[in-house]
Amino acid sequence: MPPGKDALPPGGRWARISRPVRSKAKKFLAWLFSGKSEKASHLLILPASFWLSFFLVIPIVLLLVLSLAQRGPYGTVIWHPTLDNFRRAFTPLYIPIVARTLLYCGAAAVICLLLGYPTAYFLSFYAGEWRDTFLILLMIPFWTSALVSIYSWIIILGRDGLMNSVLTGIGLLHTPLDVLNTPFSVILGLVYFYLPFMILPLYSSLEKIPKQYMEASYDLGAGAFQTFLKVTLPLSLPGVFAGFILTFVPCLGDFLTAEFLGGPRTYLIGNLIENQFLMAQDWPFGAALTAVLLGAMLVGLYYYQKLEAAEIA
Amino acid sequence: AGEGDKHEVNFFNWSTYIAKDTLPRFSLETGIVVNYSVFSDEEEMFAKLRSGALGYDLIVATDYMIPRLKALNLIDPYPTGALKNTGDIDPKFRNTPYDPDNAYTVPYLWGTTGIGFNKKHISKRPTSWWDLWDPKYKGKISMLDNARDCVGIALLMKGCPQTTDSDAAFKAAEQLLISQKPLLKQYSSSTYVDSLINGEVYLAMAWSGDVIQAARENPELDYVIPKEGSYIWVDNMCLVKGSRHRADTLRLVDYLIEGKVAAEIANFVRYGSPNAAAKPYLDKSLLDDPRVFPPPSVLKKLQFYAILPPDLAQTWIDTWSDVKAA
Amino acid sequence: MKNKWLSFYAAAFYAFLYMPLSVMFFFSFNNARRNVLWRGFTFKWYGVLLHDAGLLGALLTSLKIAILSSLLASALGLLASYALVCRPPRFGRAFYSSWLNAPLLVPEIVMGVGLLSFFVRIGVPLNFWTLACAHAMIALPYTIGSIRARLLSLKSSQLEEAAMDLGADQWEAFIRVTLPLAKPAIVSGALLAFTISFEDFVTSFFIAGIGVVTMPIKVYSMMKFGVTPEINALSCCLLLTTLVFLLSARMLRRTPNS
Amino acid sequence: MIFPVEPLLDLQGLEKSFGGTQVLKGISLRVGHGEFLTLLGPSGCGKTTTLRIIAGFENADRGQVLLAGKNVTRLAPYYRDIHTVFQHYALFPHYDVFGNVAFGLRLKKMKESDIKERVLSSLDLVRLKGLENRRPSQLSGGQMQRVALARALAGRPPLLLLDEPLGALDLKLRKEMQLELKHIQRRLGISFIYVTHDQEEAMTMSDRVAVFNAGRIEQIGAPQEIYENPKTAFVADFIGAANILSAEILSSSRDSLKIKIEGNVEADIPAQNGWAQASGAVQLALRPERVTVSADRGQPAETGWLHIKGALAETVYLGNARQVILRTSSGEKTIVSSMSAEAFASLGTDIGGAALAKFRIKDLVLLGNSEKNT
Amino acid sequence: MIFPVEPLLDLQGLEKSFGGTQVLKGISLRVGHGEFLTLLGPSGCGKTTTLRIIAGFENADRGQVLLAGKNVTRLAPYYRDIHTVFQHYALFPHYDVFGNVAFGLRLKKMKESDIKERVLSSLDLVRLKGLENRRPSQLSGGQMQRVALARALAGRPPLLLLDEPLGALDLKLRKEMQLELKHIQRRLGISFIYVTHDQEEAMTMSDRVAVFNAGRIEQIGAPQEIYENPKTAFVADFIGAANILSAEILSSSRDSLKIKIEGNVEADIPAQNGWAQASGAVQLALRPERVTVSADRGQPAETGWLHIKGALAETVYLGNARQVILRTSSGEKTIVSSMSAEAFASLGTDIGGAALAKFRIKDLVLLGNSEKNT
Ligand SMILES: Nc1ncnc2c1ncn2[C@@H]1O[C@H](COP(=O)(O)OP(=O)(O)OP(=O)(O)O)[C@@H](O)[C@H]1O
Ligand SMILES: Nc1ncnc2c1ncn2[C@@H]1O[C@H](COP(=O)(O)OP(=O)(O)OP(=O)(O)O)[C@@H](O)[C@H]1O
Ligand SMILES: [Mg+2]
Ligand SMILES: [Mg+2]
Repeated sequence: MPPGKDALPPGGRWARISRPVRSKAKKFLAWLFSGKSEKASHLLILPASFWLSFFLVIPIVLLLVLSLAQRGPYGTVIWHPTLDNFRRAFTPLYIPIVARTLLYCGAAAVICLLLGYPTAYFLSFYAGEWRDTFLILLMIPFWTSALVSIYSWIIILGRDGLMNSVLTGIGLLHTPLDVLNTPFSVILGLVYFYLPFMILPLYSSLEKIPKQYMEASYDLGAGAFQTFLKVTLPLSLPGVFAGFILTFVPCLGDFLTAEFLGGPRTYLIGNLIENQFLMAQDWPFGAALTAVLLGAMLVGLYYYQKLEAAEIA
Repeated sequence: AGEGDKHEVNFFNWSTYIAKDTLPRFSLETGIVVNYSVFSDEEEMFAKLRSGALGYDLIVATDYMIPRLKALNLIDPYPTGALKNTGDIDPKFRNTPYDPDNAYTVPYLWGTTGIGFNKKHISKRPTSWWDLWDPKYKGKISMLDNARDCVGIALLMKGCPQTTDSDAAFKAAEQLLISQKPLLKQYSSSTYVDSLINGEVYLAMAWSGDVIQAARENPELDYVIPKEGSYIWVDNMCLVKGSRHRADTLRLVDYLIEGKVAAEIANFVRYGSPNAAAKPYLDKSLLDDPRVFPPPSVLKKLQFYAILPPDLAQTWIDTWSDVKAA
Repeated sequence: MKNKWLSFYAAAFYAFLYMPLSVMFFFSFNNARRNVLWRGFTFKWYGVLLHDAGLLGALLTSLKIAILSSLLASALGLLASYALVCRPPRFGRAFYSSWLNAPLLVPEIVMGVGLLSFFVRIGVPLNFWTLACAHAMIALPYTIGSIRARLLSLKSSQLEEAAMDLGADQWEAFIRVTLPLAKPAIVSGALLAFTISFEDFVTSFFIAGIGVVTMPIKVYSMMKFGVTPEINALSCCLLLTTLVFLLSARMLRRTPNS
Repeated sequence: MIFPVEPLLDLQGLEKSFGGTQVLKGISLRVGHGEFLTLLGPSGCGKTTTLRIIAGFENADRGQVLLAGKNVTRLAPYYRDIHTVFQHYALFPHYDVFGNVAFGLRLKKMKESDIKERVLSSLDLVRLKGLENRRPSQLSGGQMQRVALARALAGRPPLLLLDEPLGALDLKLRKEMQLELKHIQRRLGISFIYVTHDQEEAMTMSDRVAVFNAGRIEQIGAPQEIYENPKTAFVADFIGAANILSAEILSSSRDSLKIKIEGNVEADIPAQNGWAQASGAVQLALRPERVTVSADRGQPAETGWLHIKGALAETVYLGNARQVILRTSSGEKTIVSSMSAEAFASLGTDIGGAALAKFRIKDLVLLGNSEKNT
Repeated sequence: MIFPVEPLLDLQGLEKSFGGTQVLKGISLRVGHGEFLTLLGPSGCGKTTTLRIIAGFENADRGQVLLAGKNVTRLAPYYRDIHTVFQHYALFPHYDVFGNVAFGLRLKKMKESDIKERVLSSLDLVRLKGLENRRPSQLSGGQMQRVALARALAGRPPLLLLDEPLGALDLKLRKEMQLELKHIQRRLGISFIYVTHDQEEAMTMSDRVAVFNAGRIEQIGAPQEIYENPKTAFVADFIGAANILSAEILSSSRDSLKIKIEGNVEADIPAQNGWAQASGAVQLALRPERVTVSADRGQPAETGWLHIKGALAETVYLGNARQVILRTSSGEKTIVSSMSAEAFASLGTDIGGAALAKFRIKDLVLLGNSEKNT
């Protein structure tokens, strides 16, 4: 077959199998990002890993070692290995606190889910071109210090605050409700502060779902609600779990909310730990409590990670 | 240390626990820069110091902290004769139980623990600590969130000496406090004043200055020292160990206890000044206010916090922790 | 496609989200130091704000730290998630993806105390930078989460291969193709990081060095003697500027389309 | 096709625009019971949109959809018992094959036993028995396709919509599935509306074909009718290959007319149906397989035949046939012929050589102009 | 094809497994300069994998890739002077058309002026001039396809890999692009390796076709050769339609042998090449267009022809031809014939009627067995 007019001389141009010379640095970068060798990909994760081990693990370990020590006078620490702190952590005295914490945080997470899901749904399917804006609007309220929002909530929830005056105003109530410093206000606070961490994962898993699935379901006779129940919801479960973890876990450690919006009977694990490190000056015990909490959370995280893996696969 | 040469002092204190232009004036006069760092809670401040935060030169700490600070070796004694104006300090505040030989502390401001209340909601002035246990005010009562005030008062109400070490006494105190919990709105050492103002709370175990300061803008608020008596507490200036600016720090302390300056501070934050030389410069209103400077009759019912042996101090804290957890 | 009820709900939801902020806004005109009761209207707090070097300084510090830490977190997160998604290591992949989420688990107080004693022990002076680094660590899981999702969807398209086919080595492919395409996710991740750093109090308090006063530290410390409406005023200014900036940016983006 | 009884589906003047651009410009068609109708057309001509309007996923801007005489134009998709086989199957990843097929039935609150029975029979229909418990991700393209079909059939809808169901399969598999689909449709007597842009598919499977072009139906009729009497150049060209010749009508009498093809060949043509009205410049379609090219030895054309002279330009090997391309003497036109191996063998000239294209006059098809598409 | 000079590309026994399953089972082939080679095969047979190994995206487990004699088996893709046109184009959404085409050139650090000149000429080549500033999202399928091509050509590689570049286009557009691709390839004299699973495409475009089956090359050769002498039943059936007849060799002499087809028709066959070694049961391929079906009036077969008796089972209208299916008397076999309209007209019987399939003996192709695919 005769080569055309502007054809290339066969073989001739092989002088230039183009191998632009690359500097050592570039060669290294290329290797690093190639993932060809196991080393490279570990090396890419190394900075993050280093960061975590340096700023998180070592400090925590230092602290956890404390949990084996003993408390001395005036909150000094005596290096005399013992498990007393752990025994103490499991005394019945704290069972109600643990139960309460699980209850509040669970409730908060669930409410976040209930409130957040429709919003995430809206964002992923109906927000259209305004989607990004809405997403950012989700973040902005948290650029004002939490305390300011807390004060606002105090003003809203207070005995003669907005909520009561409105409710009484429209005649729903005769006597104003005392909601401040009650479980209600604490859970409300938790919900408010952790909502975005529920919505974002929900959103990202919802908007991955192809519209076709829903159309197929409509087509087979499922109404909007059944479609949601049988198709959309199941397909968004990874997001649901992720969101649940991302709200529930931080709630466990939270103590400011309970401190400002809570009452004498809304004492949570977070407060207990904080109290050991501050007022009670009993760091070993605080550390022990932390260790227990971390252990418990690690289990949760394990499932979170498994779900993520499932999502990737 | 290169930094040491710079003339500056790192002052660690409550925010706005000092008059507005005190420090600027000091810097102007001496050319010493004062870095005013703030904490929201003494316990946090203490935790921060004990885990080794470096660089602070001067802190303000309440009396009950002093033993801890000493025990953990976080503060230095004042060099003898380093301060000119210590003479002006009211003898009442010298040789206190927590610092018998005035080595570690220079009193900054003082106040009392009592009952703050909102006249609008309370028909008759509360007179006794027992009013804080009055079921009439269920859900309208707030208590300070710390061991020494609550446990201390509870002991006092049970008629036990502060220094008691009988378990029975502490049990009793604990029971007393726990029995109060159902009546309580909150434990709080900071936002209780807000609660008083907006009527969330009618009665609150309170610190004199907080209430009086707030009363300036909400005349409904008032403060009493119950008839059973109460405690005096003192905030003190202490030298942080390993401070690099000792000389400058001492100058600052000396400056802060000059009568004029001390008075200015007291006038601003509405606490009592332990400084005799300050009397002339104090506002009339403040000076005449029995809530700030109680009449002798009341004064004799007031006591300093005793300095407790470590294990006893621990018992207080444990008692309190159990109350909170209950 | 529209859905009346859902849109209505969303509106209500955002109303709920912004209710405290609107209260904050009104009470920034409250003529009282203790900002819990309405005591009449005034502009004075905005005036006070303008001259309050301390508070503005705190704001500036917070902004600087937030920006720095979000940049750090995004950079680290980008590398890590790129490795995890596009070049998954054979070993320890499951480990990594839980390991990188670890910061979510640690109560802040523990983080604060632990970090502080650690820094002290190794003799690192506490300052601006240590704080920024710590914040970057706290925010890392969020940036990774955000970026990883995007990379996953990019991976299926053969764009990187196309680039290499045209003579780009992996690094060039990453820089010229993957990075620009992952930008939206990186930005939103950075936004999260920014938020987290900007509102963090507990950790910040402990590892803030001398004279490093962030907004939250400042605000919390005002509690004892009353959080004045000045704070509201400041927050409002911040809020409004961001909103204005955001909307104008949107408008700009919109004009070329139409 | 005449409708003794009312048609199953009756589309009346559907119009639809997406953001300014009008995608459907008045689609009207009727589908009989048990009919296999194919919507054929180039990409972007509005086939899928039409289908989505019938299924109820889109609302027409104008026009009506009548289903068995009932007006369902505004009815939600889940109230219409029409089922769809989607191009990319849209199988629910979180159900196994059984769950997918049973999906619609469960909604109908059928007894589990009946459901099981029905599902298995449907799977049997598409020859997938035994895979009930597989996940969609564990299926090959052809299998997914079958599951999608079984799912749509399980509800025994009177009307099935299929949007390029075979588009993603490779040729061999596609040919197989074509036959299967056809047989299933015959077996169940369900009406199919089948979207494709593969004209061969359309030809072999359909009872009728509707040729779409830019939002309009250019022609609708039985495959043979469309192939042999295309109404417009577009149809002629889209359905199988066609040579489009330009011609001029010189004179026309009652029973014949004289035309000039490509400006040099003159011919008398018996006035068939349609020709009478024609006048002036017209277009003629000529199928390649109706043209034979042979060396030009100046031989005269037999009666009923025409010759167009030119030079042999190119020959392409097609396997089952030879494509021979002739460039007319005037040069600006090429005529494509597809010849059997034998005929090609006796071509008797090679590239560049003088040749002529022979064809019967009756094989010329007069074309109308397709309506202006704005 | 003989290689006077060294071949441009030389694959030697490539093997590749993905997680246990072996996808390539020893692929060896050579591509000459300026040659158009097509890899043809059903889905999943390893075409893409082969291509990816050539491009360097995958590493072969065994075997070598020689590029102009140089061993590049382990060379990174960006060092190989080969460009690829991806099935889904893989255009960079964040660059405009110009940026996409210039991508590779910029990496080569060419002067901007040269780049501009080169980009424009490439765009010109694919008839896209004027669209430089469009974004990929603003292009139609065909246009994106062209951009991808221009981008790959801009670097003037000696070898271009195309993985089903036309798979996503509709039939008409596909046919157009086929011609264009072919012409561009001729113009530039670049070698193409072209992956498709559409045998028609392969036939019309390629210089040579390599038929893949389950990780092996079943046959490689010019389209005509493959079509007319398929080596295996798989090839015969995959390249165009084919009737596969089973036969038995009864006796064979030096110059002819006696066979029995489908258990009832006996015939003497001149021993052509390949036939000599054959013995026992064999398979024969017969092209539908080489078979004519006509009413069975007991007429005898002319010499050189064979008849297979049966009944007319079905006729399918294909437009350019008629498909006529005959069921043999024994009943378990069908023979497909594709006939011209004329031949069909003179069929002289209808469905169910006795008919016979006529074909020339020389049109029978003896098939070997394809190697066992483990
Ligand atoms: N939701 C939509 N928004 C905007 N334009 C659309 C939408 N759906 C379809 N279109 C446009 O309408 C025209 C017709 O689309 P449609 O999918 O009906 O064509 P089609 O005949 O199905 O083409 P194909 O054979 O490629 O599927 C196309 O130009 C498409 O761009
Ligand atoms: N990265 C991979 N991991 C695992 N299996 C793979 C991978 N790539 C390809 N395969 C498998 O290898 C086999 C051959 O794949 P390949 O893409 O080469 O086939 P193909 O001939 O290109 O098919 P198609 O015509 O559908 O593109 C398929 O069975 C496929 O499932
Ligand atoms: Mg379509
Ligand atoms: Mg492929």
